[in-house]
Amino acid sequence: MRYSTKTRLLTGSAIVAAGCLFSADAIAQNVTIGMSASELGATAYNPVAASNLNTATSLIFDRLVEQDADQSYHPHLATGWEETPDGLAWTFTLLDGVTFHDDTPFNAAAVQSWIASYAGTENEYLVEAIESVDVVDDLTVRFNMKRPEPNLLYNLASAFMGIPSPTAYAELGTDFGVTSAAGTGPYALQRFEIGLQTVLVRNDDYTWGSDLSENTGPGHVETFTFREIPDQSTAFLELQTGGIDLLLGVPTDFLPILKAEANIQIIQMPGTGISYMPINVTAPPFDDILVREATTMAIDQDSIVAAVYGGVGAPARNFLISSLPEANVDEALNVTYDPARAGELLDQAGWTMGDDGVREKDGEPLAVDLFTANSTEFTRLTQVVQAQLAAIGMDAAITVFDSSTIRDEYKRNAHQLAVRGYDWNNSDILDWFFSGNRLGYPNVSMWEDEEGQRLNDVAMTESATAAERIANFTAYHEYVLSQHLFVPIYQPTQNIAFNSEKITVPDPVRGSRFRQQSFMDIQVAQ
Amino acid sequence: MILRYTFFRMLMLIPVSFSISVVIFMIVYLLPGDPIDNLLRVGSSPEDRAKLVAQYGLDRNLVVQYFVWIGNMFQGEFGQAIVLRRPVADLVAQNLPYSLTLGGLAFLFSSTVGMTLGTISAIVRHPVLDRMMRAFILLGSTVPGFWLALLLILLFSVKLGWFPVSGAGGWQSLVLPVLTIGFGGVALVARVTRVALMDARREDFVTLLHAKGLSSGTILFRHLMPHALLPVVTILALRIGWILGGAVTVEFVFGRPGLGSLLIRALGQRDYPVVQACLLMLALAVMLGTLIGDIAQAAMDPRVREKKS
Amino acid sequence: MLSVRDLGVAFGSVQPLSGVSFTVSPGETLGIVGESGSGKSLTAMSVMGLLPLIGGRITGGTVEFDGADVTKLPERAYRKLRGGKIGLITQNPMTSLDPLQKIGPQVDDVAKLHMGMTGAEARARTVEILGTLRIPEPALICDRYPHQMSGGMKQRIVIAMALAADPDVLIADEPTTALDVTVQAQIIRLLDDLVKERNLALVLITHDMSVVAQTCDKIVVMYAGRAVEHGPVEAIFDRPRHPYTQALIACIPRGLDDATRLTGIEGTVPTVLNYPKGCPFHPRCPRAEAICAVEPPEFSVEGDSAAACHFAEVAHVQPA
Amino acid sequence: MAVRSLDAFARMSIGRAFSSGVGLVAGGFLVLLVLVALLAPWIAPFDYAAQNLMNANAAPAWPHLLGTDEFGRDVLSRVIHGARTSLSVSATAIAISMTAGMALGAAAGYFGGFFERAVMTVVDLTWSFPDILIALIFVAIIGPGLTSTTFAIAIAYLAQFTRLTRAQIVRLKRETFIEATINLGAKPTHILLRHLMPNAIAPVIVVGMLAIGDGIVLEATLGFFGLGAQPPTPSWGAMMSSGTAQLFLSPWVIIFPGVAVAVTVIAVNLFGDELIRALDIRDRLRGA
Repeated sequence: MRYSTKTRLLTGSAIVAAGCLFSADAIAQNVTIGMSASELGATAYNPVAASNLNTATSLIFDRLVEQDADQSYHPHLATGWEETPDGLAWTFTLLDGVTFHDDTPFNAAAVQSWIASYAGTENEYLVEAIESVDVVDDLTVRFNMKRPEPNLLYNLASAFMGIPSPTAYAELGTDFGVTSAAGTGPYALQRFEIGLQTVLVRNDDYTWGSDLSENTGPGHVETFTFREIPDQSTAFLELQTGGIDLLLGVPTDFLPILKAEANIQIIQMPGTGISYMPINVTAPPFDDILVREATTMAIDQDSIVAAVYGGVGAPARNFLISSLPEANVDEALNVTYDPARAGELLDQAGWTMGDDGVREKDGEPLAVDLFTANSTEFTRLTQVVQAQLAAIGMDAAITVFDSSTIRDEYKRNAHQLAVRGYDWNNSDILDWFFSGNRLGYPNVSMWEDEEGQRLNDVAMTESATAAERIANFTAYHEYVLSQHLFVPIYQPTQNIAFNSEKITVPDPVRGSRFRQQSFMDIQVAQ
Repeated sequence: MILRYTFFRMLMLIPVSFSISVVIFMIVYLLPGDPIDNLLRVGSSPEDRAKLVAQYGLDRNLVVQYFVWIGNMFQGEFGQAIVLRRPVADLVAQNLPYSLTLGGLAFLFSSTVGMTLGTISAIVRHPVLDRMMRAFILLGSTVPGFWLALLLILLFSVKLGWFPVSGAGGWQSLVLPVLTIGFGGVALVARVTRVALMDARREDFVTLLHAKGLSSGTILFRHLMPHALLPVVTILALRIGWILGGAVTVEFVFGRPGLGSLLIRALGQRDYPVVQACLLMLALAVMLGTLIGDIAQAAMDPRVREKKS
Repeated sequence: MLSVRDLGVAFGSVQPLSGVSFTVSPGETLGIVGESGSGKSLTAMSVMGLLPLIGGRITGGTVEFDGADVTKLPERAYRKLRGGKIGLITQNPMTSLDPLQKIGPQVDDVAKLHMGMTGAEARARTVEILGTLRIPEPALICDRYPHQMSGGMKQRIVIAMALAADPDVLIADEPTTALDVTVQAQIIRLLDDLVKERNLALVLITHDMSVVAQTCDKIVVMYAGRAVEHGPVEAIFDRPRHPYTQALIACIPRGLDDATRLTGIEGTVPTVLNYPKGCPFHPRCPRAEAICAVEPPEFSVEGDSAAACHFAEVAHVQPA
Repeated sequence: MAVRSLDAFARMSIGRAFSSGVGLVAGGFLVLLVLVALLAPWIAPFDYAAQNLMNANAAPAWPHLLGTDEFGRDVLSRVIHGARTSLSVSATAIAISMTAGMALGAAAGYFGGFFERAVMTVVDLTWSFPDILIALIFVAIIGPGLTSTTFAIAIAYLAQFTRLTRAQIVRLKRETFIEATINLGAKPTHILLRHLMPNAIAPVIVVGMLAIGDGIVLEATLGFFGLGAQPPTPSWGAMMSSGTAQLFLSPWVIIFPGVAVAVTVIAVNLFGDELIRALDIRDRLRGA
């Protein structure tokens, strides 16, 4: 009697103690992430159909292959792959024992129906070169190609090629990724409040992490809450005051302050995009290539990097991030700051300096419109650009639009100059922004050129090998540069800041972006 | 009596709701830009466009569109958000609780605190207190809401670290938004209560109440308060819609979800069905507010009951 | 019963009332007359102890009720007097009742408060009093709101409230001014009857000399915050000695022709802020001499009446 | 006190409003502010648009008395020029709103009938919506910028003036001297312009004066949303739109324009209150 009472007591206290531990853990085991401004506003966790995906997507879905920061490809759900010498067939072997969150198996059939589901979607271009998919056996698939596609692995590693459960995808239809989602990733979608937050809960069955993570088993952290904070500076304050534990995409100008905080650590990764100023070639005075060239010389990239971004990041000299081989163009074509030469060119074009510091031609002042979108960090940069344009005698009037209206303005061809940016680490971005098929938006430069289109087609569809593709895109890139269609300004870094009292984050970060592979290694600090 | 009044008052809502719905429907057509453009894949053909336009019924005659729309609204069918690609009802359902919580708390806060302060300042005639009260009322009705919000963040979040900077998690995140909206509300309600009480006090019948030998307390609570409440209730009722819609600034600064921020977002994206639904909800709140205010007035004031029914 | 002696009232540094004295006994009606602004209503408020309500205070003199000075009475004790021993009837019946409450409860209050009655008892009493005031269907009236009733009816309700606790003194401040002529007469007759039936002491404040002549036993004439003449009503009307009293009497219409009423006194009543020095009436007085502008006149007593005029001795010789 | 003409209104009320202590201080401040706004280019110590990125976010100190913003621009100069934007936008907007509102309200009040009901239904509708919401929708319709901000503010307050004017006209129409004029067969325009409007105008002008304060706040809020003045034009609201982080980096960028708005609006309100007192029209303002 006595003995059993004692045991009960002991057990009771153990339960109490465990309860305390558990609840303390439960609080600690949630890590809150602030999304970066560029990834706000995703409407669905649907890699196949959505045009906007955020970092949380990479935790819900795995990809066949992963790309590291050095552009090398690593196996993930595909353990290996082989391309035929003519480039017309790719064979992938798949990882065994992988299941989706809805407990259906991941296998060759799943891959087959997944690729097919891209037909008719915004992201169809990713699989456009694939003619058909054969199921060789349960864990082997073969992609039969229409043409060689050296960019296939890049596409497969992109966020838009996360693999959803075919069963759930068919069942949920347009609700997939909205009400619920199923992938094979280390975390499952628990709750998605659009525009507000996404809660992910750990997939305890997960044992198939890629070799980009230390941890290939279930994640260390129980739940991740991804918050969408529209105002970057609010997000910054949230990190400082402990409202979030990790902030993806810290605005560069906040870095010095965060660096001074003892409990905040910063990870800087190479950027995957540039900020630039497209020039509308159809809008006078920019139909004159001399004026365009002068404009490209008006922007002082180095001082912008130094003063606006505190020396973080790099000046942009052409349209591609410098880690891409296609960014190595003829040095003469790279854009550099040269206000004197800009002045000469403008004089040559007939725009002479007026008394009030604004150039004139036939009594008309050199006054132009400079657009930007309000939901981004560009308003600040735009004002500096405005001041620098003023220095060469160009009077630019800023209008700040919401992102939807500014797109309408582009489509209406109502713009002259704009400050914007993109985030893409592949040279096919040139096609996106300069193809004559997409005038207005995204071809904000409104550039339609026979030679350009020819070079574009060659680069996009006629490259048989990676080397050929590089050469073709470099040629296209150089031609684009020679036409002075835009002014490259800045290559930002990806800045990730976290609260080191709350969590530990892998160092160095692998992969081209801070996503699944890095989240796998995040731990709650003791 | 009061039922009769309510019935007639509600009858009057029919033409008003009709004009509101027409105005809201028209606003959307005045908006520049086109949600279909947002939906279209880059490089789509005009045929793709026409298909989408037809899918959303935007190719029909405006009057037909209006009646289809209003018919759907009556069935609680808000339609599908074009850009956000989900049922508008879901979006409203997701955002409305946030609006109601914030609005409700701000409403409670401003009415209770405002009426208390107003009453105190009307009965305690202390020159210093009076001056402080007037200064507070002046500040409350003039300081821009967003600026107050920023200052509160600076003090309570950044310097003191008491409340979160933004978001909508837990009661802590409600404190500063409620204070921000409440501050103006408290000032307004306090001012109206104060003026109403002081006006009521000057009424002739109050002399007679004193002459009957009633105590000041009885007079205040049984006779003056009901009089003071008449204008206060009107103001409070009007504020229901005002708080819900006017919260947009506060929602913006604190990064909170809600009807206001949903509306702003949808305006930006030209998401017609969402804009219409949000405006309709807000208009509904405004109408409900005035309705409640009028009925409350009628319940409290026999003169109103008779004049209008 | 009620005796006011040398009453003075101030608002801040302004002294709108000084040196007012009068006495009323049960069954007696005292009239206080004067143009508006002469301090009649203020006198009523002072007696009711309601000066603090309008920001004033008593600066001198006494208000004796049943032989005890009540000016120093604490508010709680004063409340027992108000409505209990002294009833007040105010000027404007249209605004004298709380528009948000039914008639019944407003009258019931008084009996509940001062006679310790329960709700039902008080209602019974209310109905009874309304009945004695010749209000038809008193039980139904109790469920009405003030705005549903005529002015005369409302004034009867106000009188009922004043009578509900069987007071000894009734102060009626211009009870008929806001009513039309026929109703005026009814109300005055009603008050007159009440004084006789209930042995009330009535203080009737009015600007209407003809009302005073009909109903009052005694009279106090006020001008610019002072009593200028007082005495039995017959004496005053027979031989008014103060020029102001004479002028007031001269203004009484001598027929039904309303136009005669318009023959008023020249000039205007001085406001509190510019009370003249000396005799306050001298700027308007047909008989003023140098001394009047310098020296305030003393009361000159003659029989039961007294007049504050330097020339009171000779004044009554002049034809009215 | 009945105001029989606009002249009398101007003569009596303005002078009287200034004559009280509070009125003098508030009115004096406003006069000063208008002068500052008018003379901004000569008073401002620096060019409001001149950037100096090497001296960004500098704390208040000589020569930048109120510090510099994220572009190294002088905050004091921007506040001074901002007064220009804020005051002119608000005053223009209210002038438009008042004129349109008086016309609508007078017509509705004078002619009555279906026209009145139609106008008042729409007016009551907008009146019960928050001003910021109306302005935001309007700016969404015609796009951002100072012109659209001006019209947005004008629209947001139109209801207020229409209601007030109509209430005045309806009240005046019942007065005997107007009835007499109408009975004498005067033309409606004559009655409206010669008899009704001059008598109705005083409360409308006072409310307009107060509404300028509201207009400044609304302009600031739209500016804060980034929808008002476009860079580099300074307006008090737009100066604060750089976001909450400025609170941490350089709070003066947010605090000083906000103080400018608050103090100005307080002065407008105090002076307006004095005007109401001087004109003794509090009761006439209540009805509307």
